[in-house]
Amino acid sequence: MLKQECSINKYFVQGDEAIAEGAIAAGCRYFAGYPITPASEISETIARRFPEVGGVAIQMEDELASIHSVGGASAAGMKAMTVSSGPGISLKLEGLGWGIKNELPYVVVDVQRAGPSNGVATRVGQGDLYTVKYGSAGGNNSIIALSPMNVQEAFDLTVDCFNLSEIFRTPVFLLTDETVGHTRELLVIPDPSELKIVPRRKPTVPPSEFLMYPLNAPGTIDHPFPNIGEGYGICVSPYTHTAKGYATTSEMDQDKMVTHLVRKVTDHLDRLTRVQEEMLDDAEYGIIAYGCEARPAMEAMKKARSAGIKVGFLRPIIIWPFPDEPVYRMACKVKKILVPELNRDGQLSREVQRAAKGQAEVYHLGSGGVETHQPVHVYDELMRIIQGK
Amino acid sequence: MLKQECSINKYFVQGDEAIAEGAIAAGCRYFAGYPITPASEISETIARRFPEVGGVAIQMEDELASIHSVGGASAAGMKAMTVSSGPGISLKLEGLGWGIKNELPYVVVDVQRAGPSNGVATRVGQGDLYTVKYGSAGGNNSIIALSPMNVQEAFDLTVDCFNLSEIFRTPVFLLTDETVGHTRELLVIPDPSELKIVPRRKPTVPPSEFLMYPLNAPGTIDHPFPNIGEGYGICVSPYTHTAKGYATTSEMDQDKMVTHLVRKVTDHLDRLTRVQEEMLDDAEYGIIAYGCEARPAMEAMKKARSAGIKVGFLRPIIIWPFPDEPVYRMACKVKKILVPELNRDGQLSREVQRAAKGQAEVYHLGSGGVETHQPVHVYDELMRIIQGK
Amino acid sequence: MARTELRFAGFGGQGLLLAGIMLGTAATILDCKNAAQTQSYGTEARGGASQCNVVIDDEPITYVGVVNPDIFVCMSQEAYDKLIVDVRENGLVFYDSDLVKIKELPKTRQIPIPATKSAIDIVGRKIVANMVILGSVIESTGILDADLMKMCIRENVPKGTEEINLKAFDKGRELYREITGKA
Amino acid sequence: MARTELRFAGFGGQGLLLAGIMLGTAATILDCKNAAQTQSYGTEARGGASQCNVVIDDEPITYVGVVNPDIFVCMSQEAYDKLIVDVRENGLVFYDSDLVKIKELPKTRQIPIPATKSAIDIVGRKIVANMVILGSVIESTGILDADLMKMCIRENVPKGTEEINLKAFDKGRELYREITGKA
Amino acid sequence: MKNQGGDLERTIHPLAEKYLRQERMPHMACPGCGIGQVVHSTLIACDELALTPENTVWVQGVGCSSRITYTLWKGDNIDAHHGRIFAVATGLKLSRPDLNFICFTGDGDCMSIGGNHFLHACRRNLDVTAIMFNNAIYGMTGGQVAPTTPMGAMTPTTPYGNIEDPMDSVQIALAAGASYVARWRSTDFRQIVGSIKKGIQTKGFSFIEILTQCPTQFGRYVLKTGDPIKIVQWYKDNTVTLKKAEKMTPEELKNKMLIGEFAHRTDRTGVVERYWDMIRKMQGERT
Amino acid sequence: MKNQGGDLERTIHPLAEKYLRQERMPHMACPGCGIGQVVHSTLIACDELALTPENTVWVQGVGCSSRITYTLWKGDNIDAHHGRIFAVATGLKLSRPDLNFICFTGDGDCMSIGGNHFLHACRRNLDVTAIMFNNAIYGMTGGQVAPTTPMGAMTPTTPYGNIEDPMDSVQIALAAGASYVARWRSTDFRQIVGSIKKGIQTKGFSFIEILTQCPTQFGRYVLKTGDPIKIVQWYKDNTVTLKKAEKMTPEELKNKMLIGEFAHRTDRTGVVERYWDMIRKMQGERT
Amino acid sequence: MVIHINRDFCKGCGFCITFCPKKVYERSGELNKKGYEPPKAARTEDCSECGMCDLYCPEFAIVLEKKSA
Amino acid sequence: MVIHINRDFCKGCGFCITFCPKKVYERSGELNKKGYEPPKAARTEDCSECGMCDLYCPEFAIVLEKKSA
Ligand SMILES: Cc1ncc(C[n+]2csc(CCOP(=O)(O)OP(=O)(O)O)c2C)c(N)n1
Ligand SMILES: Cc1ncc(C[n+]2csc(CCOP(=O)(O)OP(=O)(O)O)c2C)c(N)n1
Ligand code: SF4
Ligand code: SF4
Ligand code: SF4
Ligand code: SF4
Repeated sequence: MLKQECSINKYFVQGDEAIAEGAIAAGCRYFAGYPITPASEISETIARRFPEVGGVAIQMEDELASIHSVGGASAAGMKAMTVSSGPGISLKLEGLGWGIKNELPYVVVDVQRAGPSNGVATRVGQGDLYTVKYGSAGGNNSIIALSPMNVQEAFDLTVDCFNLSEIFRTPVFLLTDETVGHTRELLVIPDPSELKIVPRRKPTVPPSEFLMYPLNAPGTIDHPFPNIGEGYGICVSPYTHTAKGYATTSEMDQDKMVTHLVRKVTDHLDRLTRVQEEMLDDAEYGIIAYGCEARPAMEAMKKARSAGIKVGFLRPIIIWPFPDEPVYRMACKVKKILVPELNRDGQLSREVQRAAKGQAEVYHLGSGGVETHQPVHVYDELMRIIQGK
Repeated sequence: MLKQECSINKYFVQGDEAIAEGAIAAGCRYFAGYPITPASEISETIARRFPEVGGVAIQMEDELASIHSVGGASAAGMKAMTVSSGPGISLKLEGLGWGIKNELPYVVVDVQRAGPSNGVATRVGQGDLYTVKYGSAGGNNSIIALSPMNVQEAFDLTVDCFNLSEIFRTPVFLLTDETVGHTRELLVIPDPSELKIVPRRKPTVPPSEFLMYPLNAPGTIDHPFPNIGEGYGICVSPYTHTAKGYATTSEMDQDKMVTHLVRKVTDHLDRLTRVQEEMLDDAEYGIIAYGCEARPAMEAMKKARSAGIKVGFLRPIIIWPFPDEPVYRMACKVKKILVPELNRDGQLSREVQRAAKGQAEVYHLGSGGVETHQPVHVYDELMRIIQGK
Repeated sequence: MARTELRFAGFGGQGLLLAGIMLGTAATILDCKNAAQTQSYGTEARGGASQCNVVIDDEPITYVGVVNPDIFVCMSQEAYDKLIVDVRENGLVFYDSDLVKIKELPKTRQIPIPATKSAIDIVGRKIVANMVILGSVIESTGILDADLMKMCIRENVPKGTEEINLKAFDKGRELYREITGKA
Repeated sequence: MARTELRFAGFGGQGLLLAGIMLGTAATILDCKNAAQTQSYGTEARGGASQCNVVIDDEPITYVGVVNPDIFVCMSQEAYDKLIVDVRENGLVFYDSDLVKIKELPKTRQIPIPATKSAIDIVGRKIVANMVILGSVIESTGILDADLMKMCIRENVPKGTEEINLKAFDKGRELYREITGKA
Repeated sequence: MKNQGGDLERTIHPLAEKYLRQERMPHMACPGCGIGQVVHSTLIACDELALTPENTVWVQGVGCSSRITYTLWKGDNIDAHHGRIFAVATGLKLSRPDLNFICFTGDGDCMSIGGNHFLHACRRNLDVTAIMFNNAIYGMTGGQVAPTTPMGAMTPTTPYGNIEDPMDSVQIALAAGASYVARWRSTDFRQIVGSIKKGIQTKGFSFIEILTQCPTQFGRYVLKTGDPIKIVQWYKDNTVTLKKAEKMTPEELKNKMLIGEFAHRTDRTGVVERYWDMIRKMQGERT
Repeated sequence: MKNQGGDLERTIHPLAEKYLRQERMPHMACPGCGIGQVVHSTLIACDELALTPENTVWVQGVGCSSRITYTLWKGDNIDAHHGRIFAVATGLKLSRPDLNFICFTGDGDCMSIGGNHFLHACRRNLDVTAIMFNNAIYGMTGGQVAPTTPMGAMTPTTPYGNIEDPMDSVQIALAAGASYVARWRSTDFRQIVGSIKKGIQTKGFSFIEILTQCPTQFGRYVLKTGDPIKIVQWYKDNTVTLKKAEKMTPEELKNKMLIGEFAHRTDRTGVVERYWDMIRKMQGERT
Repeated sequence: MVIHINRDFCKGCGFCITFCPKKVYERSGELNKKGYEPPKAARTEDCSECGMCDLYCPEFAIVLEKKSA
Repeated sequence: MVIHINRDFCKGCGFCITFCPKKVYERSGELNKKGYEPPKAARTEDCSECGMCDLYCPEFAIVLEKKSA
């Protein structure tokens, strides 16, 4: 990051650096990573900045270790984060399950690159939409994922990720991509007093009255997580647990636990729906895109509008839980929806197709990545589907 | 497996044992595993049987190692398999990406148990539907997955998995579950002469004319995979490759490669659609289920039919690629579709919802697993949705 | 024969799982019936509760689970206390009379079989109590011909233990006849 | 100022990335414009082709990519050969005249700047060639006030190298004026 | 002298009362399993050091040892995924350097799936006390071969005999840089207590391997006996103390397992101290 | 004597012509990187043993070494995911015991993410030849700290100095049971050729660590110079042969890296031979 | 020494019987609820208070109470 | 000895110049297409045929041709 004296709190930095700063602003004080392009700049920024703010940053032996150490740190009371991309994200999925099941608040950043496998390691892709939600085996999850489209959002949404992770007591993803991560733009870091930061909830009742997991009221959020070493006897494990955290194999206990995990999210969709909607009022056609693809998509929309075609745009900012409602509303309004995205198997478009419930035709505009779509590509495809070719 | 003298080729065995025998019958001669409930019985059966048939069975240090060693064996010309469950499946996803990208034929068995995390390790769940398809980061995949509902199918579909993996040159999943894996039923092993076995395709052209990857004709199947040590100079790597297998970072090459990977499957849906359909002709309501849940679902259908209610049933046998067409056809016919499954986040029902395109209302009947649904549960829920309560 | 559901329950180590597997094996392979056997794996490394379910039917079996057994074979108090409620009306309960104290249940026939004790008495090996109680079940229910069952036992027990297992099995049949007075 | 797209291309190690970042930094932080900088990361560990793109606009920038640059700064033959086709009609090309042989291009203004040679001549350090050529760009285009740019350079180069960098920058401005005859 | 029978069945052991959650007792181990014995020795060590459930956390992996010790401890219990115990412990200890962490792991957990984290915990000299239960087999999953299983042993996954050499985890710990390294049998009660105390007091990684009898799996498959007493005897017959070993020939030592204290370094700190020293230094510099 | 200039620019090196794919040349290493030198020595060893592209497979991990060697070899090239090289090699070698496998890995690939597979390849004594390029840093990803980076070194992820002790991979290989273990500098050409030849000829796991100069990352960040010649000199100054070390005091040896041949066991076979022996025995028994 | 045996915790491993140097314990012939056979302390008068039985018992089932206490 | 230098392969590391015991090589002052400076073999007559330059060159850029050949 370049030094700035002339202009306080303004930085011309990469998305990756903004994420690191967002984490610091959100109170993150434990970081474990393993180098991988294009996420390494986050680790490097944090390695430099954390000791200044009293945080612990460690490069672990691999991704399995990083995410589990972050889980450990979270259980020990720290706000914690890990980052990766591509194969490194695959390697974090096992550990993620431990975080989900134990309701550990922490943040995982996925700077998506072109896959599968190592793919084109240095270049952009969008192939992890389902990976972050469903990759950790066993399902029954409550994944929340946010996706920024520019540097400022990379900062802002990182802060939000931490806040949501505390409120919902669950790992939260920042699902970004190489383009956002590596682009340099202006970042304005707000004054700490302007930032809403959700601290770790601590129990207000004595240990004897405290239950680790609010399984008797499934879907409860804002449930406290006690500090270790204070007599609460916290219980964290890989096993299906009772409200106390004891291992159980009963069908009823399992169902209670997973119902809670799922309902934590589904009961609070009001707090977990965030989309950007543009020019939908009179739209006859729609574009839906997220992350780096949102920007050429919006450019295409503008171009179509100036050609007199009524095109609207929707961008999931909180992408998991998926904004079923807004997408359905859009589908009811428009005839056709174009979904540009950087994969060839159509991930976002599958979700849109599901949420649209047949109300509009959904078209996938794919690419293997490496570059984002150019606005003209999106525009041309839009014209093609409008003309029904 | 109990010895049988009185009755040749008939065995009263677990689904897990049937899978092991299916692998042997299909020509699998390399196996690498890591113990995990409820898949260990497959490893144990194979450990006993492989040396008898000249196969290599090894217990590796972990799941990462098992799947990568299976990938290595596949590249070396062997039909190969690995098995796991729960967190072990999460750990295999990284390696899976290497298999997908390099078009390595091998089989991965997922004996699903109740998750997330270790969950109830010894008991059934169905939480990995999306994990097997999307878990490996990067997308652009061509995952094929088959799901048996009884012991005989566990054998038969394992053979099919191997055949499909050779035809499509890709890792194929047998997506089964603890109930199928641990239930003992009659297994009849057909005579080898009755089994159709697809051998590894070998090139018929000299090395100078051979291309490792058929990227110039995206979607090509039945492409040969040369032996190592025979002068073909085979090239396998984590990087996006050209047709020769050389690493490349060009946008065009990346797009060519992933387009091929995706089209391998989407161009051949005729060969990859396999469903069981029951009493759909006059059906007004439908049930869709897979794996162990199919059996109580069918029982519920029978009960409804005998109560005079026109209920039909559909079961994806090849579950990836998802049978969009048959499900859409069913949706066009019936008013409501019930989807019983052993998770609380609604995985199969999401897919059904997507494929139904709003033509029928889709209802999720979830549970955390441990036990399958009882027929009466499915029946009662069916009545409830029919009556619109 | 219509669908019959059996449940064997007790401690790990009593061989009830093996008894269920034998039954299923004999039914399918020797008697050309359909059968499905399932079991519940406990969490405790060893020794805890053990349960084995078998469904036998002339028709193909759709649902393999046992919800309300027709026949309940019970060899521990814990299992009895927990599982007796599930037994179908007019179901049949075989219990090890030295290990289990039963409750009054008007609509259920409960047959005491001193399986463990008899096993010790007859062949000096507690471990064949499973064959004793299996003998009683076979004798009583007619789900399977006893000779077929014996053929299956002979084939499937460890070499050298055939005779004591068969002896135990026959003892069970005898006990059933004695106890129920069906000689 | 309308959206302006710049592309800097050459070898790794020539400092073109830094030049682009400086430009973006100055534009956004000192000049309150909008700017976005992107780069292409090569595969070769080091030394290979290097490219840096900058978009500057008074309006908020939606699309950050550069497809057809208005200004193309080119410091290697490879980059020239590969990327010259992308330059927008009537675009401006600044090339290091000792490293790049240009083609005739009627609709493009191509300005030779002996950046590397001048850097060696003036301060004896090839490494500041980036500042020379940046000086020329700033001088020619008016996308940014040269003094703001210099303020930014002073702030952002390693301590102790401020003077040589600024000297190189000024040399670039001078060269531009000399070459184009704008004195 | 009274022999208490039925009337005092609920008698509570004083150490268990002090440190263990009564509602989690009796624990889940099989009859005669050595894990309970080592838990006992651990509690003696805690008692002698006057540790409390507040200043000490139990950390587990996955396997019998972990399943048995998890939520026994009255204080905090953090049970990691299989093999990830030292990764989790790294996060715990770096976050809370003021607490003691006692880690219970199995030979498979530590040396098979967890081998890499173990290596790096040793290298970083992470300041926790690790107790590895080596039963030379996979107990919890049903007796499959472990990287510590003797050559030739028959297990469900090596039905024709194990063809791999066992790993010597003590040697690995030494090579990778652990500060304290010892190996005992589960019935070496006083030695174990001593080692655990030293382990807790030593700054850096302490690795204590316990050869633990497993009647259910190792006994059944490898030694062909389920009798815990015979298995304890087998360990007595097949182990040699470091001291005795000095006077034995390589021939005599063949197939013997060495027990004793292999390293006790006090000259090296680890990553936890060094990190927080760095932070303190930097924070000091800034104020 | 002629000094060929422009006219013979396309001169092809005879070893490269014999073994390397010309269309993949020049390789991708940075100027002065040691990897190219070791590839050169490897080819000499192959040549002296008369290996062919048909009977020898190159296997790689992920990192500079792998990126540079992948598809250079005229024969088969199997490049594994980062860290998984020995897992992949296990599948390859067990499937094709008749072929030679030369594995190129980096210090991060082998000792960080791949540490566990490395441990178990040593333990199983897997019959492949492993060449580990130790540049003491993460080259490909931009110079981050590696488990082999010296204490105190500044890297992008240790901007205030590395606080972790480096891992001695030779010691790990020895403790875990590799048959052949050696360490050299990339400029010890004849020794490397000798070790690779022994490695290929030794049944069991052969581990050859090469201290490889990396001007771009290790040079830049740790030694603060990008000059390959200075870095080669630094390695000459900071290494001591095993022989010389015998006569040196611990004080003199401090911070020196030992080079030489550490183990050459011929008394132990490995998992590959043993497995196929078992199969042959069983197949024999059946016929 | 008073020897308390927690019959419900005992798993009948027999360690106390075998490893008590004074042979204080012997088999009881009775099973507990879980089907295990706890020992009986048949010869407490021979007890030398070495505490071995307590240490050996994996189940915390043997509680020794010093007479003085 | 004939010394061939593959100018396009050379990356200008300077190993040949430094490590040739006979100082046969020196800087050429010319850059190749990639911007690297290959050496020139200025004093081939001093060459002792030790082959060090070949071994040291990481790029297979130096090809030595024995005179006899
Ligand atoms: C990722 C993963 N793989 C496999 C398992 C299954 N598993 C549970 S415990 C265990 C090994 C147990 O061996 P060990 O660590 O030696 O402990 P023990 O049970 O013998 O005490 C395995 C393989 C798992 N829980 N998670
Ligand atoms: C799973 C995974 N994590 C991280 C990376 C990124 N990565 C590529 S190479 C590398 C390390 C390189 O270090 P080393 O193995 O020492 O090789 P070098 O490049 O230094 O030769 C890393 C972390 C990756 N490709 N895959
Ligand atoms: S299986 Fe073995 S290690 Fe596990 S509890 Fe039982 S005896 Fe102990
Ligand atoms: S970064 Fe280092 S190791 Fe990698 S190619 Fe360059 S010099 Fe060699
Ligand atoms: S040592 Fe303990 S568990 Fe074993 S028999 Fe004696 S009292 Fe029972
Ligand atoms: S050693 Fe090779 S690469 Fe280096 S300067 Fe000499 S010829 Fe060029």
